[in-house]
Amino acid sequence: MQPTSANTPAQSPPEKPGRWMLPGLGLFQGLAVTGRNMVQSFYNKERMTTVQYPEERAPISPNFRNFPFLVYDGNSIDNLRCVACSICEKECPPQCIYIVLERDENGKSLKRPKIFDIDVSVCMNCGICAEVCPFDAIYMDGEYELATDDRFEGLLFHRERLAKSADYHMKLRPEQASEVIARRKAEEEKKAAAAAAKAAKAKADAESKKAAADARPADEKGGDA
Amino acid sequence: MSVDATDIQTSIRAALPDVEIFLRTNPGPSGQHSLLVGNGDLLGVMRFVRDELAFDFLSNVTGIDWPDPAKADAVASDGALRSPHGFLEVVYHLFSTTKRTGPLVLRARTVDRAENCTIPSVVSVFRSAEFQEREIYDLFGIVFTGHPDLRRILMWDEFADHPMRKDYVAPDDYEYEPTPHGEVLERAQTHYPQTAG
Amino acid sequence: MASLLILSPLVLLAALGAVWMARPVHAALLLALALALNAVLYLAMGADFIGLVQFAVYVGAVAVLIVFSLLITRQSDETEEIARRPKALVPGLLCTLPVLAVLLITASKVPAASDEAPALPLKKLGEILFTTHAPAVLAVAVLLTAVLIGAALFARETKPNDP
Amino acid sequence: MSKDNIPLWSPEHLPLLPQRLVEMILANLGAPEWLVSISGFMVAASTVLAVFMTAFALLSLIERKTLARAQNRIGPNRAGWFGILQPVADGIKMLTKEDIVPARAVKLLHLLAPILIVLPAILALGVIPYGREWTPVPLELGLLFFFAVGSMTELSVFMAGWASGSKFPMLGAMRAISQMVSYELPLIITALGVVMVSGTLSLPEIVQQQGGGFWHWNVCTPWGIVAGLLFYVCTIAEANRCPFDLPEGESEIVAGHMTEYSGFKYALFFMGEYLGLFAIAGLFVTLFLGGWQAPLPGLGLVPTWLWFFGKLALVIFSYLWIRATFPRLRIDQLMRFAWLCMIPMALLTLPAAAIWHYMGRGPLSWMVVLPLVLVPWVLVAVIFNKRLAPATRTYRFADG
Amino acid sequence: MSVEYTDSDRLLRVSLGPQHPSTHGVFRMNVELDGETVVKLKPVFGYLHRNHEKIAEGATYLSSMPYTDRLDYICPLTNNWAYALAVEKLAGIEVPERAEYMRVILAELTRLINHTAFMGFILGDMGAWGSALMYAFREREKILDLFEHLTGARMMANFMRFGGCRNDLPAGWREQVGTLVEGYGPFLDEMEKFLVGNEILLSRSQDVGQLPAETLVNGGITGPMLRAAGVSYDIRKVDRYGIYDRFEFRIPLGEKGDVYDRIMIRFLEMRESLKILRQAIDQLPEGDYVNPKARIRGFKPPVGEAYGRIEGPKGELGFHLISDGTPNPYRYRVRPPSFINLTLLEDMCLGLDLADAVIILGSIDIVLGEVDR
Repeated sequence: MQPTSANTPAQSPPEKPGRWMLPGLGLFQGLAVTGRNMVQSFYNKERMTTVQYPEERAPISPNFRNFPFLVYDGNSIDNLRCVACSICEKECPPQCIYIVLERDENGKSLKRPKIFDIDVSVCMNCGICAEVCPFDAIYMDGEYELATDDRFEGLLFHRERLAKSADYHMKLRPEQASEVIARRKAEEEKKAAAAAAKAAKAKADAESKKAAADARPADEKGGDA
Repeated sequence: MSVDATDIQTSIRAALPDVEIFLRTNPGPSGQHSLLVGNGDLLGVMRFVRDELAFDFLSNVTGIDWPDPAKADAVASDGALRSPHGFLEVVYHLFSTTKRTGPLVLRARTVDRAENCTIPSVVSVFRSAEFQEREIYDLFGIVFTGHPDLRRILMWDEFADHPMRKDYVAPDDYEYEPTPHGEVLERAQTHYPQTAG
Repeated sequence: MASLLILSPLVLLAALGAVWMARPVHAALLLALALALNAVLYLAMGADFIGLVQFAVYVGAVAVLIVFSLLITRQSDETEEIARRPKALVPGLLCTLPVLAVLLITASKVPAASDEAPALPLKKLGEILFTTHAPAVLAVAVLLTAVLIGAALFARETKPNDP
Repeated sequence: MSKDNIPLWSPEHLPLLPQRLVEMILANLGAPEWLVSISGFMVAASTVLAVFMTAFALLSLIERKTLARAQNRIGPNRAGWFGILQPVADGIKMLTKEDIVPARAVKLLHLLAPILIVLPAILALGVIPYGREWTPVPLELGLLFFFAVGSMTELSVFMAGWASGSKFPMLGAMRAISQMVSYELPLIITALGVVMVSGTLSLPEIVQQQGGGFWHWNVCTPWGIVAGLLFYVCTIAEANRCPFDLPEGESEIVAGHMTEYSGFKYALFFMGEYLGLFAIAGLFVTLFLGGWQAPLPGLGLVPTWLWFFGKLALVIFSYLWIRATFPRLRIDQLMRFAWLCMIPMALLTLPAAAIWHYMGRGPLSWMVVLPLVLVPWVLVAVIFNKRLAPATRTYRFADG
Repeated sequence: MSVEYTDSDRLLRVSLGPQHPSTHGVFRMNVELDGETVVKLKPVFGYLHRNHEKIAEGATYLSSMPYTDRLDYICPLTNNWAYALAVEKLAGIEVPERAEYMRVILAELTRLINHTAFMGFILGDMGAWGSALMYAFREREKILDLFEHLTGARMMANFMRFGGCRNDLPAGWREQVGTLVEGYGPFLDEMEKFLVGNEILLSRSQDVGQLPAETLVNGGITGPMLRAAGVSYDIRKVDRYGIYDRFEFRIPLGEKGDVYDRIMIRFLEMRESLKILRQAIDQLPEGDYVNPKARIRGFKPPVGEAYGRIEGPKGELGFHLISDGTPNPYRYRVRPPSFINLTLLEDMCLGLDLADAVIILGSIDIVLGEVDR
């Protein structure tokens, strides 16, 4: 289909098409604009947007994301939510997370990260780790004053530096945190209910087996424990 | 709106009698089938497509490296396996600004990946290919015969290798990173022994 | 008298430097210095108007145009310039000596310069210029405009493939 | 003017105070006559220098703050109370910055150029009458001295451009010289108008004749309006300020002839530029805005030099305002504007001034001269607009 | 008009960039000047080349989404949308209504940012350094705050996912966009008073860098530069991708295609974007913001090839993806509008002044992240 260029000669932006303008007029319009800005920058808050940084601070929006942080329930660091499944290490685009799973002496995993490093000089705070983490263990922080003079160790955040409490998360992003807490509580109940149901079923089998065992007590001593 | 590759192929065959042009169906849901054109009549097809079929806008020229041809035929195949060894390929996406028709996809392949990987340059028909062909020459190593000014465009002139090829080995003189892991860690440790262990 | 003794050797030195320098830009700048010192000489003798006009016209305009033309044209290399200099010394002297002689003879005939220069107020100078010497001023004006137009035409032709 | 019967502390003679104090002290100490006059001159010169150095420091701060305000920023306010110490900070920075001289540079000329840019500016400042009593050097040929010294800056710009040895300064020097040469013509021609009307070259005399209220100023005469406007535009071009700041068009040739300078030499260039700005703006105020004359006759109380510096501040504020607004002209447009529009218009003001003078300067002469001056402007506006000045365009819209 | 010079030693070889105030990033032009007129102009790229396509081949589809923010870092959201569109075409994923509306709103806001910043840059190149740029950036800050409120980052949004967006609109965001759009009209009028009639700008930008429409189309020029020469080719109207066919807006067309037309076309496009934004905000439906069936982890598109493109603020931004069924793309090609719009840079600058060459480069509106990839 041919482009239906309507060819409606709309008026050129501000004034009638090709209006004859006194040569100097455009220059004075420009001067008028700068003049108005010069005068209004003294009283019009709309125009004067600069903020004197160290004294005043511009408010950051609620879901501003800077570097990630690990969430731990309660108040001690050792009940981190993170189980060192290292999904985030695989998904992280610049590969700046480094996790080593903690194993006890005979090699059984303790579902806890012994080392959890994030190289903050490489991280581009894209938020993919927080998105893919199935255990709500890692979220994006809002703190942005992190300047250090040490280029290597200063920018390598270890587990202690990264871990922050759940109520810090609640304070930082109320609706996201409350939603996470609600979801986790729901999962707890579901798990508890499932456990209870399993326990009940196990008890029910035990009784039925016991009943069966009572039914034939004579022929076998053991009976299940 | 999208273009029906088959009738384009028939119209090209009608106009240019002994042209090597084969339909390549695209298994994916996008439905953008392509036409593989022999190197010999690439320029003829391009000129025909531009002048008669009004595809006056060559939007995109992509270089692809196919070390094993099976993968290439999986992506755009007509069933028969065409070439026994790996090759380099260039895909052209053409559009028509007057008829507003969708991408006509043409493909051109080099003979092999080592010595004679040359494809005739279409700059004489479409000026928009000039920089894109230079980039493909720079990153893939396809020599475009007839290009007015074939030099490296992104890498510096003394750079020897072609980085976008699949068998390209990146130099490993990384600046030391505090959290190297995986093969990055091993390579970093070969450079910085004190960090090993 | 003291200023004459200090300034005139400086003017001579600057003029010699302007002639002797190999690099054209140095020569041009030394020429400008010579003209400036000449203007200072006039001022020292009390002829303010002539001194300032000399400074404005020569240093302000002539020297700048010479230097500007140097800036635009591509300098040829100085080496063969230096090579030619000693050979040029003999013909140079041959030309300057008679002129110098004439200069000295006329200077000796002139009566001892009286101390104060004839004070000529500016207004009278203006009147004389435009009453008694009016035709001369008009002739010079016509000549200057003709030269200006000629220069403009010359400049136009050298620009290649002009529409 | 006998010095003894004028009270020492009168506001009118405040600027002369240091000079008269030194002379009085030395005379009491019985120093020889030539020593007293020499030291008097030295102190007078240093007061002028002190005044304009502080003005230069203030202007560098005020320029940045006004530009900032025009761009909705606040401008420097960290150094000192409201950024007052910013010029001091800049000065120290300039002094401590390393002074890099490029290898291919001609050392002597490279060093001489900044000095020869500041020199004429200071000489020119000595000639301008700042107050009824205060003219540092009341020369009888003041205006001619001003232009003679002013025309030397082109030479130093060339030295800076050529001696730096690299390409951008060369381009910058070419542009600067061609611009200054072609804008000096209309500058001098319009100044001639004032000289013709006031009959003298001495600046205090010119200001004297513009006394008694602003309607006596040269700008409020039919030919004066046009000459004043042209002179104002030429001052912008002469001081290399926006929209004529081609020589250091930073978006094209980095910093023009100043590219290869750093450290204190770079500061000298800026000092030369700003002092040149004060000098040329001062001349504009002297010739057209009635120098130190009060706008209304009855204002005898206010010291006259306050009027001069007030008008100077207004003119320089207008430069800053223009700098915040206008883009830059291209070099050939600049040349065409100078030769095709400025010089013919400037030449036209001379006959207009003559007719105005010989028709008795009354309302009759107004009616004769005004059309004579304004008609060519209208003609140029119409011609320029039709042929050269482009109009805004219409744009069609397509839906498909 | 070609200018040949026999004695080449009269020419002044100048290299503009990579450190140069007006090359919009690390871009270098080797220019040969005869006096002020440009005789030869060879652009040099590669200073910001980080081989984004090789990184994408080694990474999964999702993890190269944040890298697309860094292609044309002035309009990250349109880059995201182009990539998401290409992947959706590759894998055949539908996008729910609400997500389509959110994408249109974000794309038009990005177009506003880009064209407003362009006004500041072009005046900076012409010499009015600072004023127009600061007004433009003052308005740009308001839009960036909206992005930060929605996506979490001012510029590096990383907001589109395959099949929709990353999260839903926070409360009150829609009203804030409404107020912004209302306030933008008066700002544009003030900007026009500053730009349109200004004689110096008119004389500097008219009849500069003008090429006939056929050469532009043949040279692969797209976006406002093409429409300034009168060719009515806007991919929002041609491909009708997303839901652009539901909105009523027009395409401004110039007639000469010089720098002045390019500036004015971008102005008129901003007014059209405001029209689209008003309609999109009114019709924004409720519903889920992402296709529930879309997978974030372990996303493996079927074998195949796809070329998806959108009308970015700088021109046609396209992604050519080839998938071999594994989570990593086999070939990931970006069709960068800034890079290809530079093809005809030399043809536009020949015979003009150095000052014009700087403005012509400014009028092409390149961003080096996209040129060098």
